[in-house]
Amino acid sequence: MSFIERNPIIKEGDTVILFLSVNNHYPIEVTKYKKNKSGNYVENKFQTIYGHFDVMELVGKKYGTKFHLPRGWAYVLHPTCELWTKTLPHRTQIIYTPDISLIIFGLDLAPGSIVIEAGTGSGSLSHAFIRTVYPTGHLYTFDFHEKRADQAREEFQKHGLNSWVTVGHRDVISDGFDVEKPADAVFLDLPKPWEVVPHVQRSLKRGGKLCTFSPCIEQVQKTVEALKRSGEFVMIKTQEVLQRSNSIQYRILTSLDFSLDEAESASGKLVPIKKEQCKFRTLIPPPQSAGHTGYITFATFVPGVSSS
Amino acid sequence: MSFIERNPIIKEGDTVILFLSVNNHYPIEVTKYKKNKSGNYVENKFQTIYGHFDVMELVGKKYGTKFHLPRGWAYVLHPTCELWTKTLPHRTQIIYTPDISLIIFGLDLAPGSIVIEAGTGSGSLSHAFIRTVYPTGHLYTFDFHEKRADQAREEFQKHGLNSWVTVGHRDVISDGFDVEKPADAVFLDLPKPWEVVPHVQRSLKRGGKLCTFSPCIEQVQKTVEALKRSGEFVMIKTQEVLQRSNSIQYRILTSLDFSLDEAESASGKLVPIKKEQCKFRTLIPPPQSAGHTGYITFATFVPGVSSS
Amino acid sequence: MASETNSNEDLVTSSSATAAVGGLGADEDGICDGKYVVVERGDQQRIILFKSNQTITFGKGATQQDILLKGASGTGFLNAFKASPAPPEVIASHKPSSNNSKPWKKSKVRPQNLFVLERSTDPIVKSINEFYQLPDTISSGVDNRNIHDDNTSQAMKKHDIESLRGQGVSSKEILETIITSSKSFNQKTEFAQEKYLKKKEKIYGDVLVFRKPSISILSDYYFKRDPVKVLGLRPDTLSQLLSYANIHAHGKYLIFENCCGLIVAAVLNRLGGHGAALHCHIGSNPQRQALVCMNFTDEDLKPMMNLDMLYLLRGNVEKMEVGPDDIAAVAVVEAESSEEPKTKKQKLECDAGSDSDDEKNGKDSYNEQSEVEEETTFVTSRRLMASNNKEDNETSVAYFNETEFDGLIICGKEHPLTLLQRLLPRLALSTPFVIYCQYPEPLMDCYVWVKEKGIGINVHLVDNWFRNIQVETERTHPEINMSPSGGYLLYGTYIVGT
Amino acid sequence: MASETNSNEDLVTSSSATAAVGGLGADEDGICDGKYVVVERGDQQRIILFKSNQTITFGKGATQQDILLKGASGTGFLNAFKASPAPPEVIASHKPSSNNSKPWKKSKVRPQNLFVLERSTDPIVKSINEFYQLPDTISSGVDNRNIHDDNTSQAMKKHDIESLRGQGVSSKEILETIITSSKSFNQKTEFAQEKYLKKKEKIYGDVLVFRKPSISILSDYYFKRDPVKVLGLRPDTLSQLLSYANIHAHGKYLIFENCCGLIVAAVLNRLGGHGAALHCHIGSNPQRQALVCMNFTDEDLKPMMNLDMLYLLRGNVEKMEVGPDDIAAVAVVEAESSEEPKTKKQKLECDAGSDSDDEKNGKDSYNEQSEVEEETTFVTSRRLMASNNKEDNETSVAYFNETEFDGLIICGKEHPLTLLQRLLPRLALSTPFVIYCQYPEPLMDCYVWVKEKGIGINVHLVDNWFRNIQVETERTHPEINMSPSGGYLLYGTYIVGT
Repeated sequence: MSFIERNPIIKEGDTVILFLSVNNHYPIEVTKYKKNKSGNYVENKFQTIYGHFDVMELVGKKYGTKFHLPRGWAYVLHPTCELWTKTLPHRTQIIYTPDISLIIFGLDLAPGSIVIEAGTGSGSLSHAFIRTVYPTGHLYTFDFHEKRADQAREEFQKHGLNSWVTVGHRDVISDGFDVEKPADAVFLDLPKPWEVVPHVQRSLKRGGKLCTFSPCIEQVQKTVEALKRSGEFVMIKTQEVLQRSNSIQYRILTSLDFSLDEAESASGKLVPIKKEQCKFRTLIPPPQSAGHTGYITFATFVPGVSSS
Repeated sequence: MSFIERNPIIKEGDTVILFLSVNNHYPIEVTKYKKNKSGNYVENKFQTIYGHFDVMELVGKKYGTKFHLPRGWAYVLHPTCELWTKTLPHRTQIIYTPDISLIIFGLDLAPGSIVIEAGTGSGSLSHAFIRTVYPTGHLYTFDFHEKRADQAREEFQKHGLNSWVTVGHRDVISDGFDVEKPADAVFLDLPKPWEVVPHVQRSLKRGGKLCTFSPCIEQVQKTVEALKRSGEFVMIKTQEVLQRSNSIQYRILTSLDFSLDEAESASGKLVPIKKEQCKFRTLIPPPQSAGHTGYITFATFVPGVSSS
Repeated sequence: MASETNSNEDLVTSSSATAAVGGLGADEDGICDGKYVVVERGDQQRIILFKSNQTITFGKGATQQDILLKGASGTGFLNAFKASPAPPEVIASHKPSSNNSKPWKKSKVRPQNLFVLERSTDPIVKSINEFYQLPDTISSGVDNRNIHDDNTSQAMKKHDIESLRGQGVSSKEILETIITSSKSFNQKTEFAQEKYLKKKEKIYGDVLVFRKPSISILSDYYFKRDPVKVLGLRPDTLSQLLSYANIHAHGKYLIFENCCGLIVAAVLNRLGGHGAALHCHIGSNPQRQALVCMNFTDEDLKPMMNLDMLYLLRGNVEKMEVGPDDIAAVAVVEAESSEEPKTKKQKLECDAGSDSDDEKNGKDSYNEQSEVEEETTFVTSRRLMASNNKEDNETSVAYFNETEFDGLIICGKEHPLTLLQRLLPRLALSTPFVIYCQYPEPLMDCYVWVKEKGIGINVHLVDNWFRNIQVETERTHPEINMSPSGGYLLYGTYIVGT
Repeated sequence: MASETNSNEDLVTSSSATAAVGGLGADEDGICDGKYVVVERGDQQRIILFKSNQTITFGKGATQQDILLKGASGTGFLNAFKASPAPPEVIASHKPSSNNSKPWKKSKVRPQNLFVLERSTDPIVKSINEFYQLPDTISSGVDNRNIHDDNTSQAMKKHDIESLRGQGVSSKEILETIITSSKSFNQKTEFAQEKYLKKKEKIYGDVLVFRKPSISILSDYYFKRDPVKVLGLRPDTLSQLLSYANIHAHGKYLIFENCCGLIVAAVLNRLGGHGAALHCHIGSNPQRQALVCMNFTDEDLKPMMNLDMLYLLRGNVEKMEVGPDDIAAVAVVEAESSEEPKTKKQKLECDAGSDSDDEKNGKDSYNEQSEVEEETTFVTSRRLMASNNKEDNETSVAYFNETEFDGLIICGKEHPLTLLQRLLPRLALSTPFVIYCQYPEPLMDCYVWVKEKGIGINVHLVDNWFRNIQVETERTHPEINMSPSGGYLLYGTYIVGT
């Protein structure tokens, strides 16, 4: 299966999103056996709040249909980058869809783009990069954490994306990227992106773009300073985006009626306040939402020796 | 007159807000004569888009009523700190009501509070300070720009607030505040607030609060660092508030009707799409609004030698 | 989160404490029985009615601390205290307050959980900071390349911690043990370490600071812990409400609120004993949960008057006579109005997907809420004053009818339009009105009415965006959680109609 | 703001230019006639159809520059050019393009305003930065204590500047003269000086950079200059729309839009020539103002198909026969649909006080809008392709009926509900739908319908907060203006109904 090339029917080897509710959905690998905690292979059963089931039962089901569980039901959904980002196993802090979207958009990526990413992390952004550059581009993604690189490589393979991605275990600060083709874009999610700027200069094509994602403003300050000092980056800009997921609800407010009819008024006695119900539909923001994820900085690479 | 002690009728010497529209209102000093650009006193006429009038005509009018102009009308409003902030003559960048409100609220000011402010600037915040500490507290406000200090002093006098404020021409970075009473609060709107921290330590009472307003994050970083280094400030927090002023509008969207009646359907011919109008009332945010004013930092002063 | 042995039941029946509140007195700025105080431990904050013979509880399970308050009694605010395991003689002598109507819950307060407060000899800043600083022995990893998330990196198990606690090991020592026993801690970046510390602090921190309640603290406290009770009114919105209503000493204000008494408290605070705050409400028991926490003096409370809206029904109220029957009518109204706001139950069939956030983020706050629920119930029943009676209301009605007010505030769970229609005409010309609502729609109704009548000018419907920023060396960034909505304000100036 | 002699009328009638767009060709990445290019001068940005024998105008009045584009022709993007006063021989030879149907407006292009472009020999970064740096001779005042605002601090008057300009003095020299003649400049703080420089740059800056149009540039450009035309769709919202719709090469997408063709352009860009984008619209002239600016090749445009919604009226459309009468019917529909969105006129009696902001901030953008208006009118009439005809529509209807689409996007000025009802069933199961609307209310209607039918899951109604941050040494802060609303998205996954 492939995250990108959709198939209407679930096959063995697919990754399926089991959707119980908005707060409750999981990626499931459709395999006969899975590794348990002790590293042994056991039958692949999946446990939900509505009971457990044999994962192989999913085979042959149609994506987007109901799947019956012992004490309820769920929907089986085809994976997308967005569903994956919401459900993937966290090996690191991950980047979420609002930031991912802005990064890919701001880098002007399209099929055919050559993209370099460091670090790979949990691969949340990598999936979206691959989807965008497919089928004629390529993602080179690096992580200095060997196990994470291995896990990501394995995931891309399972998700049918391996033709468009190369995963490297590499410390890009000391070793650079070592990608042969000049890249259209470099993305950095590293604690010290400014230390990688010289490598970025060697890897980007003229007019190519750099994007960095940093949670702290000091990181942004140092990165922007390094970019300016290099003398080869223009259109440097820093942005921040926060998404708010609202709910739609009805509200009923009591409306007080201060009028008295003649009899009441004439009686000279206290009467209770009449109340009416006033109902309206309204958009309710969540009680809490992301206040900050990271600063996204873009810069365009224009080397000193200009072409003509 | 006084900004605080309201009078229902306009008297000579009052400052009146002439309100033509939401975008169009002005403070007018009700005096027989005013200085013109050459410094000579001339008859006080006021020019509006609806024609000009003799300012003394305002005397005796009731606040909150219509005032007729040669080609239209306006409302005459009693000044408040909020209306003043929207209309005052800018001698510097000023602080607006959303920030003013948060500053006064966060400093826990109330009648009786002793407040120190530097610099005075255009006096936008000063007015609100005075309103809050009145009638038993006092504001000490300093500006290193002599003319600005003089102008502010004159304004407070005209606005009937002079009993609760002392304006000083002073460079607080080199000279400190020189206020005898220990202050409940110090507010700093200076380019380098961190340089004033030692003076603040000498001026605040135990448990008193410092607030700084700075547009740039570097100023905040240095200030917070200085506060921490001093070892005498706790509960240091930095906040940001942005207000959005929305309008209420109706919107009409066209709704397309894709149904065909039997005859139309049977005819096998193209017919125009039927359209319905769908009207609703909605809140429209402004096309642009403040993206940043300043960072507001609060800290509570607890000197090393603790009382018991 | 945490349960409190300084619990509601204890205090509801504690008539002596009630009396103490009335006569605040002695030490204006110190901690004493019968005063409300703010207790802070790290990020955790409580507002309690101080009683030196009771305990306050932080943490739960293995790390629960039941801290005897006695050590803080008589001291000033803003001092640091350390919680240390209670010595045997204190454990032996510690008994529940004699006023306690409920039997002592042995299952909850175990001897090893009992702590006493010791005034720190260090300055407060040092005491607080010390806790947050990493021991020098712990080095920061440059990055996290070698960390493996195999669930074995934390060697200390819950059981081990509990056992150390039982041996009387101090929190700080426990923390250091946790840190040094963590295989991955030394390899984490400083940023990650800091997050780790903050999390741990929540469980093991033991530096307590007492603060004097203020409007800004109360507003923040209620908004964070029980936003439903304060109708979603965020502190920055409250701050603007007070500005736009032009609240100042010697002003006379008309206030409709059922927002825990927070608005009335804020106005009284800004009046400083001068002026008038006529609190309109429904029923004879106005909300005062937040108000009582301010430890207001009689002088501070002087401007406060109360008025049951029942007395403002249109008709000949001025000369009405109230017979015994009417009391029943009032009682009916009151019973109705004391219903909980239905907001929680109003979630309907088309509750959108955003629930994910609700649930994810709501978990903590939900637990906190239930805690507050108890607290506030307790406060409600401990009235600052008695319910306002017929005479009070008649005085208030007379005052209402004869006064041209300097400002109007409406901040209630009812639809504001009819309230505005009833109250706005009592304003003096050229004075402000401010209406708060959690939703924009009712304010739009008010806006349209005001504009149709031509009795308001400079009318604005505003909302705010508000965020806290963490300023730390090399780690400055906005806080990762924020409240995306703080409610809406409609404000304007009352003018003569057209 | 600025008028352009490279104006609409010139190009509308320029049939040669139209032809050039068709066969983009020769230099894929260079500037040449018939290609859309982005021209930037400081903060100002324009998107124009490049014609080397025409001028582009920046500034107005004394500082107006009519810059001949010729110098940039044949060069690559991202080079810096300086505008220098045109030498006499250029002025003499400069005549309007022969295709120009309007007479040469002498009053607008005066010889002293004519400039030529010279490729800067310095690297682009140096050229741009140089302008923003303060001359070394100018010292920064420590603070502004001695500045007096007596209107005499700026000694250079408009008249003086115009006179210098007439003498052929360069912009940079003029700027330095302004700075040194300002009594207060040296006394201003660096922060104030920078603001001053930026303002001045807008008038006197003369470094031009040409960029290749991209979706992110176009989205930003339209949102800033004419948000009404793109229905208030902010770039960050568009970026998410593309994510949630799962746009990728080889996908087949159903799109209803009348948002300048921006959505179709963005989808085509992400398809890279592979897959299908069926653009549904009303009438035979789909909006393509933004689409044409992308300089798409035939290969890029291959996935695009068009469908007039008229053909999707329920009924037996599959086997209908269209007679000559029907063309008239289509024309009627088209005439209706080509009306301008009424948003500007819809402001009604209860337009709230926030107008203050509208007007204050809107001034610049209003002028800009009128400028764009002309531009886009021009673009509309220069069709990328001919109007889609009956055959096209019938092919599209067939494709519509036989295809299970991979995603649905609705982004139009019409109410989305009936569109959703008509289009959603064409999706394959487990694929996404995304609806954009400037207002939340219509999306709530859609949400309720989807939930009632039980055909959508994981449905969310989101909006974004977005801000740019200025990062400068010692002057880092969020930009002082922001767009407080970028519209709303409703997205979800289509599932089998219950």
